[in-house]
Amino acid sequence: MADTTQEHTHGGDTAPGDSREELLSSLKAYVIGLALAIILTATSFWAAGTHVLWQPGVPIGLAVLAVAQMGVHLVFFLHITTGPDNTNNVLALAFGVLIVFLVVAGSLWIMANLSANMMPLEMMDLHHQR
Amino acid sequence: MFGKLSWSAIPINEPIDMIASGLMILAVLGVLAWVTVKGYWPYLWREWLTSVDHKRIGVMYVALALVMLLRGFTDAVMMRLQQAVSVGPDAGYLPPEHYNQIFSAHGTIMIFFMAMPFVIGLMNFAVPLQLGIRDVAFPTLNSVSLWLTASGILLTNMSLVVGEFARTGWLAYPPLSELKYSPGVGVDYYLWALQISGVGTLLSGINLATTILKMRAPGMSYMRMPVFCWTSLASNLLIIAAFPVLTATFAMLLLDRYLGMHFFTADGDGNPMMYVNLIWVWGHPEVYILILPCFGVFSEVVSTFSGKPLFGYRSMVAATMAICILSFIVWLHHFFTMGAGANVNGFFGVMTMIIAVPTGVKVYNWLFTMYGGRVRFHAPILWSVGFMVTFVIGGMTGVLLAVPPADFILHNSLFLIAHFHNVIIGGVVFGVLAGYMYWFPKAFGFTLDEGWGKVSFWCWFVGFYLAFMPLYYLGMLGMTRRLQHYDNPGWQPWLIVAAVGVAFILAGILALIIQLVVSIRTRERRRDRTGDPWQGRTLEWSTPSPPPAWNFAVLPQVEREDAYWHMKRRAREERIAAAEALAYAPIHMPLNSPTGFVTAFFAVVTGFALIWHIWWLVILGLVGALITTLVFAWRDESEFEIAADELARVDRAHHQAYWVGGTP
Amino acid sequence: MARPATAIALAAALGLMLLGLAGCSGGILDPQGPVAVQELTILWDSMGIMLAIVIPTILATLGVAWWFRAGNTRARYRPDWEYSGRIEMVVWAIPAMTVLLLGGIGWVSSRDLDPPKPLPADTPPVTVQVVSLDWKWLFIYPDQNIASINHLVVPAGTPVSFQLTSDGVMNSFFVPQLGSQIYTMPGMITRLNLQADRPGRYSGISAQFSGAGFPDMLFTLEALPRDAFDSWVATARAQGEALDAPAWARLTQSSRADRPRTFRSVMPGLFDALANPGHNPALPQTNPHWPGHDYPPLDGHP
Amino acid sequence: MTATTLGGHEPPHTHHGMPASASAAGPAPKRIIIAYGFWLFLLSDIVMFSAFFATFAVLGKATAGGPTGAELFDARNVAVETALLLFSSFSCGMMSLAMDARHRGTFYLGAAITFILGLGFLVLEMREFADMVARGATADRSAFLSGFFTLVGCHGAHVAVGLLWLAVMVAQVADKGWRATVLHRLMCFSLFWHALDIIWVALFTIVYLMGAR
Ligand code: HEA
Ligand code: HEA
Ligand code: CUA
Ligand SMILES: [Cu+2]
Repeated sequence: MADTTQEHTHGGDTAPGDSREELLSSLKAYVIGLALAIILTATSFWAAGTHVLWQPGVPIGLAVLAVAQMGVHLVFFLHITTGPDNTNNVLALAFGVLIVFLVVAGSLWIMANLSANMMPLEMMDLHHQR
Repeated sequence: MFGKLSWSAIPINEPIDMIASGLMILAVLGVLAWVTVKGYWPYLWREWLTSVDHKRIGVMYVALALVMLLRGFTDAVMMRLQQAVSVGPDAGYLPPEHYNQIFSAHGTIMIFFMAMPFVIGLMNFAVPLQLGIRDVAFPTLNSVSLWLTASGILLTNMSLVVGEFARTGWLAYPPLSELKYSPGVGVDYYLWALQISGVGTLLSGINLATTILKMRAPGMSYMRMPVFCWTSLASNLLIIAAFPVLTATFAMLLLDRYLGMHFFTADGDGNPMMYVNLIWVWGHPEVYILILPCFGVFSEVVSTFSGKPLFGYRSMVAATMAICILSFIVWLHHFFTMGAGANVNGFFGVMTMIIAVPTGVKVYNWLFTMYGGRVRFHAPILWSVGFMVTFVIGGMTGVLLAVPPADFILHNSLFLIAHFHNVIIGGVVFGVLAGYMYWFPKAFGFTLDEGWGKVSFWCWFVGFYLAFMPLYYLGMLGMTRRLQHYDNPGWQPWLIVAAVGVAFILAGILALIIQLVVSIRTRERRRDRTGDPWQGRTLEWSTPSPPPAWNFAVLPQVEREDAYWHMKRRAREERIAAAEALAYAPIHMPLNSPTGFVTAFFAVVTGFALIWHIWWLVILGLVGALITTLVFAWRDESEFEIAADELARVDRAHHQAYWVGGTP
Repeated sequence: MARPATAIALAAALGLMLLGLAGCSGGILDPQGPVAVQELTILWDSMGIMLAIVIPTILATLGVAWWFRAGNTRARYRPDWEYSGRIEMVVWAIPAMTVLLLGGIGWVSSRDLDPPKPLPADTPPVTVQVVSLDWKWLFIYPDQNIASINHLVVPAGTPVSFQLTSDGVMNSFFVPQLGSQIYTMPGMITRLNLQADRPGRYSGISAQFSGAGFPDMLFTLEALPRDAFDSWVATARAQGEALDAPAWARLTQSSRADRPRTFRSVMPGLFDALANPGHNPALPQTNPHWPGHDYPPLDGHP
Repeated sequence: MTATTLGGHEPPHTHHGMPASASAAGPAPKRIIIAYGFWLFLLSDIVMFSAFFATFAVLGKATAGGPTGAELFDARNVAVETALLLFSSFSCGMMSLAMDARHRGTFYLGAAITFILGLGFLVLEMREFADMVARGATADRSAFLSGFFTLVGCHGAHVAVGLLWLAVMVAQVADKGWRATVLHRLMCFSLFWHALDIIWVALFTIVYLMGAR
């Protein structure tokens, strides 16, 4: 159990969260990540509160900012990259993201469709005249 | 003090209930007494209850599943008998409140507590052996998973004695399952039992997926993995992706019931359709979680008994992964009739049908595996051929249900019941039984009786067709599911045929039990000394039967797929010499741990207390669970060493038996 | 050795199916309206397409297993034959082509037989509002201002436009001989269009389990010639109780196997209130709609 | 047949010295296995959250006449919460670096900062909840509020578990030092903590920013 440092040096594989760089450069990664995250968060809050933007576009913008920020966290904090030694981690992540997408998008599509079909009468007639 | 619990929770005045629960309690007490008298407790505790050996855990999963098969089957027999006689109002011997519990319990038990433990047990047993490694990734966690499943089973069966079970069908659609319409504890039993066992299943999925992705014998690249490992991987990925959705869905229903929230209620702006949507997000992948490992079993069995490699290995892998992903894009086919628009229905219908393509590829590849082979008709391959014939019919009716307008007239009819029993019995049950007969000698060191195995197969096979083909027709006559009684006397003859079919199945089950008893009694004769009774192709057959705790004294070096087959092709002498020359190094194996058992104990206590609203006991149970976790989280040493001498002795003995004494 | 018993079982199964077809009585096998006829046709067509490859598959499975049994010395053993690009192509292509065909049928028919889609007809449809209760069916005729329990009377040869909701739990409205079923759900309105071609009595059921009285949630759909329908309406208007608030309160009590009966009038807005209960404080608060879905303004078309 | 290793690859002593890459050289080292397993667990957790998110999105406007998001949410409070969690993610990163360097002092400091920031987050969230309840916006008021409290509360519960876990880990480092088992657990903890921050990003965007519109 003593030779723990050696555990880092296996050539083939990395664990999620492993940073392979030297200490200093990974410190740099954290700092860059933090800075980016702050910028993105601030932009999100500003966009949500301001009136200078075209309002219908704001949710889309917020979604993009959130996705970007998640990416920042993954790359700079969790050290998930596309390097060959990271393949398995990235594949698992891709699988997870795919499932999340299918579950959320599928549910929203289905539920929106169901509900649009089930509006009370007066509205429904109008709806179907269109 | 005791929440909702009082003496009236025990169904004294319901004779059938009382007899059933009385018998069950007697059986349990009997077993406990027998174990005590024989003084088996220390042995059981040491070797089984606290075991973290994946093989033992696999065996215990299968044992649980077999017991639950009996329980689920009892329910099935009661339903078939009821429907055989219940023509006309108030007919039959089961009142509605009882009948409704029975089909709900049957569905729940069969899916969650029979089929799931059975396939998880087989995967646990076989996957590490096939991968050429010594255990799964997280052995102690594996034990926790097992015992959490057992907790769910215990809670479900407790509902028979104390209180009631859900009367809502196995998926408990709201608003029927909301407090307003189901004020009793039945739905709570259902929810907590499944929440607890669901956590176990999820952990087990993570465990096995990690094992397959990160722990293979040297040289075993993905494309050299046995197909069973591939299908297990797909199945476990589906567990990881689907079970969290089930947990969330049930959590929301629980919050509705316990804290008066309004997720799925009819009032407070809740939306019951969301529950239906979410439960099928889990529910459809679930049926592939069950069937995929069985596809793997058939692949192993067909190839082994045909004496040929699996035909189209790469196609099989591609088809498996295609089914894995596709299964997440079809769930709406379970509610075509809930009123979605034509495009949504059409899209999900077409996606569903597409699954027939990879599944069909599998069927044809099994067929071509037999083609050019030398098919030895042992019991496992009988199940496999029986499966191929039966499953294509069930698959076909499934595809029929995927055509939305056809589903509009078949949904929830007995046609649907026939469809899924056709794929589940013809696919999952035949599959797990094939796996059971295939790997039994590996697990216990002696083969099962062939004759009784075949009798069992034929009874099941004929019984299945008799029991379920009439249901297809009844469905077309307009008979819907979950009917405690019916008015149409024209249906009765078919229902009687179905009941006769169940009698055949019963004979098949008896034959299974006889097979087990006979085989145990004659086990000395049927010892498998070579470790390779079927002329196997994959690495599990290279170990002695039963394998030592460490499986492989030295990890095998894999050079191609069907690893063991190719190893065996080399000269014997070379291997005996090799075994003598091998350098054995000591290895580390995980220590036994009571963590799983203790966790399960607290899970049952907490679950029971929650069901009956005994809040102080809830707190007690949770604190106990927390302490268990902390203690577990504090431990340091979880392994012990096995000396090289010991490894060498066992391993060389096996080599001798195989290459000198045995008859490979 | 695998063959005889398998063959017997299969023959028995097929025999059963055929026997059934010969004596078809009721159910979806005896369709009595345009929707049911089309749906049954789709069912048989799809089944036929699939049987065309499923039956050969079954036969081939049995044949191959039998011919290549270990005891057959005439069968050639090829222990290393594990791949053939040509065969792989064929085994992917056959199911793919079948699914392409079926998928096309599924897609087109799903649009064609969409339950809310009005049926083509010369006569304007009759509107019926369906409410599932514990455990009975209430049919409201908004244009005639009458209602009935467990007995649905419609004119034959005329399309019926259903609007369906539930007072409590989910059910599924289904008249097997007329086709398409659809769920009824609290606070929501589903829609369905059916037609009975000929006068007759057809049994109707709930196809979605709804609790203890579920097996008794039966109703009769009676299709009458137009004039008989009109006189039924007239009789219903003239007799029986009115469906007012007290009668409604009584109806919502659970009961089983209610005897069919009619109401001479219906309190205004009952159905809408059920489907959109915000309107009626006497009814439970529910709101079904796609939350956040903005209704089109009542006065204008966007 | 184990003897095939003859002449071929000969795995050395097994315990930690297992050969590196999973496919070519046999099972991956323990550290990798543990991290990977935990990674899969996190993915499953995120899938669970996705079901709550989907439900919240569907029920977001189902207020049953009760209070709406726009009336209830306080963007400033959320901004502070976000900042606390983000900085705690950063300090958790510092903690990992200290761990890699086997530098106890820095490690304790990082852990303490992480803990305090996390606790601050929780306190703010509790205050927000209490405030809403006081205004009659309880979880049983409407489907929207059920969805809100469940989704946000589930994240909060995760944070609470994380704090407990962190405390235990600090105690373990103090008691046991840099043992392999302790390092493995710390590695999982930091994955967990970063994942919670990722979920929070989705959460403040969908629930608070979009939900208040
Ligand atoms: C894995 C799933 C599974 C399995 C195997 C079965 C098996 C059977 N089912 Fe099941 N059934 C369901 C899942 C399953 N069912 C579900 C999900 C429902 C829906 C519930 C609902 O409506 O909510 C349902 C509903 C259902 C109904 C209700 C229909 C209705 O709604 O009207 C009926 C009616 O008879 C029925 C019958 C049977 C019969 C006769 C069997 C038989 O084939 C029984 C087979 C017996 C066994 C599988 C056990 C045999 C083996 C052993 C005992 C091993 C012993 C061996 C040793 C010791 C070595 N089922
Ligand atoms: C192990 C379980 C299992 C499996 C494997 C399947 C497999 C399939 N199922 Fe089934 N299904 C269930 C278990 C299962 N199902 C259960 C439990 C329910 C009901 C739950 C409830 O309501 O209680 C259900 C319900 C169900 C429905 C809902 C019906 C309704 O509620 O109205 C539908 C509809 O599309 C469906 C379709 C399919 C299809 C298309 C497949 C396909 O995967 C089948 C693919 C296989 C083949 C097609 C055969 C082999 C292929 C060939 C030989 C190639 C050539 C063939 C063709 C091209 C057609 N299933
Ligand atoms: Cu169901 Cu709208
Ligand atoms: Cu499905």
